[in-house]
Amino acid sequence: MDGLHDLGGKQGFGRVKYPSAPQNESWRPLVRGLHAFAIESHIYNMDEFRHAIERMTPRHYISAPYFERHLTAIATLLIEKGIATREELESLVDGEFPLSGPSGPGRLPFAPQSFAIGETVRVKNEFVSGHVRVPAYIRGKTGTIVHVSTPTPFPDAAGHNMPAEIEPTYDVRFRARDLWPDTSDEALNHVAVFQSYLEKVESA
Amino acid sequence: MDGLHDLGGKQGFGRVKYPSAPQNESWRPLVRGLHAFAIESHIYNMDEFRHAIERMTPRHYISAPYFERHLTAIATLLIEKGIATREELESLVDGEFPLSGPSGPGRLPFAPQSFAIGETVRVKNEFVSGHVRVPAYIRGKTGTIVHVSTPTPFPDAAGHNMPAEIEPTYDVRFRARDLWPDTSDEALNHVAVFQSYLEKVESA
Amino acid sequence: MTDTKREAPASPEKRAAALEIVLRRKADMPKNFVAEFTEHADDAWITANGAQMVARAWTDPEYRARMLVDGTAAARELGFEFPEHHRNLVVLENTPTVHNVIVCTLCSCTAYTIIGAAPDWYKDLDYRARVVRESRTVLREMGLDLPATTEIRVWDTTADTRYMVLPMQPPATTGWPVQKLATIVTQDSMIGVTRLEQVKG
Amino acid sequence: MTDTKREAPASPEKRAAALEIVLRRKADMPKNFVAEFTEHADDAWITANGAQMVARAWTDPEYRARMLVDGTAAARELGFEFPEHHRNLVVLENTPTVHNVIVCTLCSCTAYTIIGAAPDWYKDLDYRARVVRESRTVLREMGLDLPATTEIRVWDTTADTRYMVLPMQPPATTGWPVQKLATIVTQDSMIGVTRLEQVKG
Repeated sequence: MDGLHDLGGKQGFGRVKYPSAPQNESWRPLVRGLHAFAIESHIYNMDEFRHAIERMTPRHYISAPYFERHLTAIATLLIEKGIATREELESLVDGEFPLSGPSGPGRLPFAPQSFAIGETVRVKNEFVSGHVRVPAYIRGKTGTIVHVSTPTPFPDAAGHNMPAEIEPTYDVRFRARDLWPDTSDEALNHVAVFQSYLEKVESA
Repeated sequence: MDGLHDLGGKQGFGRVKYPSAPQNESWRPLVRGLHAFAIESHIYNMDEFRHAIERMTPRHYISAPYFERHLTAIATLLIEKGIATREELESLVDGEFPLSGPSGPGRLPFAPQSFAIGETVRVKNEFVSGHVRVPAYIRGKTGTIVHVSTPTPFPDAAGHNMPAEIEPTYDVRFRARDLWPDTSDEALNHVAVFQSYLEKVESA
Repeated sequence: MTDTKREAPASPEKRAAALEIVLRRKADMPKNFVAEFTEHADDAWITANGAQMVARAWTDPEYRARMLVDGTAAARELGFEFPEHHRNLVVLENTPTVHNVIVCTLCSCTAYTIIGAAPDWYKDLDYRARVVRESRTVLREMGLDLPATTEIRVWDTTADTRYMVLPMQPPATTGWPVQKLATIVTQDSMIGVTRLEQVKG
Repeated sequence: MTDTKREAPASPEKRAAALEIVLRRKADMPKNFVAEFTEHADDAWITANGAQMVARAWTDPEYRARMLVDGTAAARELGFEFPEHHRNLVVLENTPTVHNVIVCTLCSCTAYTIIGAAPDWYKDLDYRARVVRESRTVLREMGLDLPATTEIRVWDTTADTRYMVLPMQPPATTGWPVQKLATIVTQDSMIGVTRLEQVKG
């Protein structure tokens, strides 16, 4: 989905708070542990979890600390999976329990293709309302494959609990100046891209 | 700038709060009046004002009510124009006075071109760090001119208090399905586009 | 800087008051400026202006034709103000099969001198984000369920052109005098999130 | 729904506690699960793991070569865990003229079993938004002022491949034993926001 979580290249942000200030969120280990249990018990998978975070209302997403985003996603998925109800959670906290918004449709992987290291590829100009792992800054852009990974489940399906065939992901190299002409620092930008997101570039 | 203010087509938002609830922001008329005075006195122009709003920190922009965005821009510009200092404002409110972030560079208009009603045009694939009035959802897209307006000052220059030649703006018609393939309602989308943002499309 | 900066800023009231002090002290803002501006805006920049233009267009085919060619001139012809930075008023004609709806995705521009100050929902981030991409869905959620055959035209106010919708006249009001017709024209209908056909005579 | 919903939600502590109750009651989460998981994570998934890999690579050219071909196998060779959904570990070699830096723009993925839990700044929206587009500027702001001749390679963790940077060995540490070398390898150097050349012997 074209959500506000898709932050790469967005402007108006400020200095990184580095080094990080000491934190006093005593509930962090609990949230991390609950999430680990839910994954281990196959209550949801990592793609469903990431998508549930992306579906948070924009204001909540932008303002919540990292582990509050996690607990919001856990709560949302527990409700969507029928393990809890919203009323139950609100009653347990005796107050408001903000949740993520509804999900768009998932989709299955595309027919297998094959790309080789060194090959020039294009990221499809796709707009996907469900879970997707193409950052907007490479949509429609052309790059070069520099690494091929072990196949992994297609997130656009896995994020919606649909049958997710495994497929390779490719580390694709772009030039910053092609992604943001005249308005970036010079760099080689690498993005890990699932096979279904790529298309062949006709050789001239 | 590619800021979070550029919201057209972003997903994850919810139902419009319609009809609007009664508001109790008693300070609205004051903010509106102060802004009107600043414009009338040429302390800043409308493009500088819009850009100052866009430069708010993302979390502040997303969470602040509309007229708080206005007052933040007024305060930022009064400081940038040398009329007030940050310390003065903080002292007057006896507390924190959030301001907008720094500005990127402005730019001058391009050499005049000419487009006619009915002509197919392309929105340049430009990335502009300063003020710009091209919503990201039409960047690089092709549409048809349906109306030509009276010339107005080029906002990328005016927003930075640079000499802003006037130039026509065009109402350009796009198809929603070309802007967001497969993931939009069917519609004709019209956007008012300054001449400098457009380029000719070679006829086949 | 977005995650941990959690100190509460001064209230908007206090911040607005501070700006007023600065503008008076340093920019010679007259004591009555805000009060007089507010009075003028509240008196002069009202929905009734656009409503009069619409009612006139319904009853005067020549005015309607002029309005569709040059909305700015049509507004001035009825004596309505147009600020310097609203260079153009473009009037968008609804028909039985065409529906126009206005938005400003980048901020919240409107032809406020003609249709009145923008309502809060128009400035809502949800409206700005969604109506361009999900026009039919958003209109339906807001109570306007358009037939599948209606062509939707969305207008994004990204330059100094200002738009207003010319709604269709409700059949039940045929023959009404212009001043009575003006009373049924709502701001929402001139933005394009409602139609007026159901208005009863 | 973004502008006016201003009621304060329950505290994160309370919300987390409620989720714990639900998972115990309805999903049979064992009483000690969280405590045991936390202990395991804090003991096993630590920066020292990656540091040992780096130190070994500095002192063992064959291990270094294996690591650059298959980081996952190189991690397992030293006995470090790799969770199921981290399918690949790719090790990125810094050189005198190449600098690698890692980010996850869409969320905040890291090879946490190898380099330890991600620091807060890595999860910062500012880091996620900016380091891909303004890499040199952001690194300089964070204290790493790279020469203009250094090629910057940014890696966005958008799939199940996890990255770690293999920093260059500081000249002053030549000849050190591997366990002593491991003590100077920081998490930040394996993410790529610092280099270690200035480390003193």
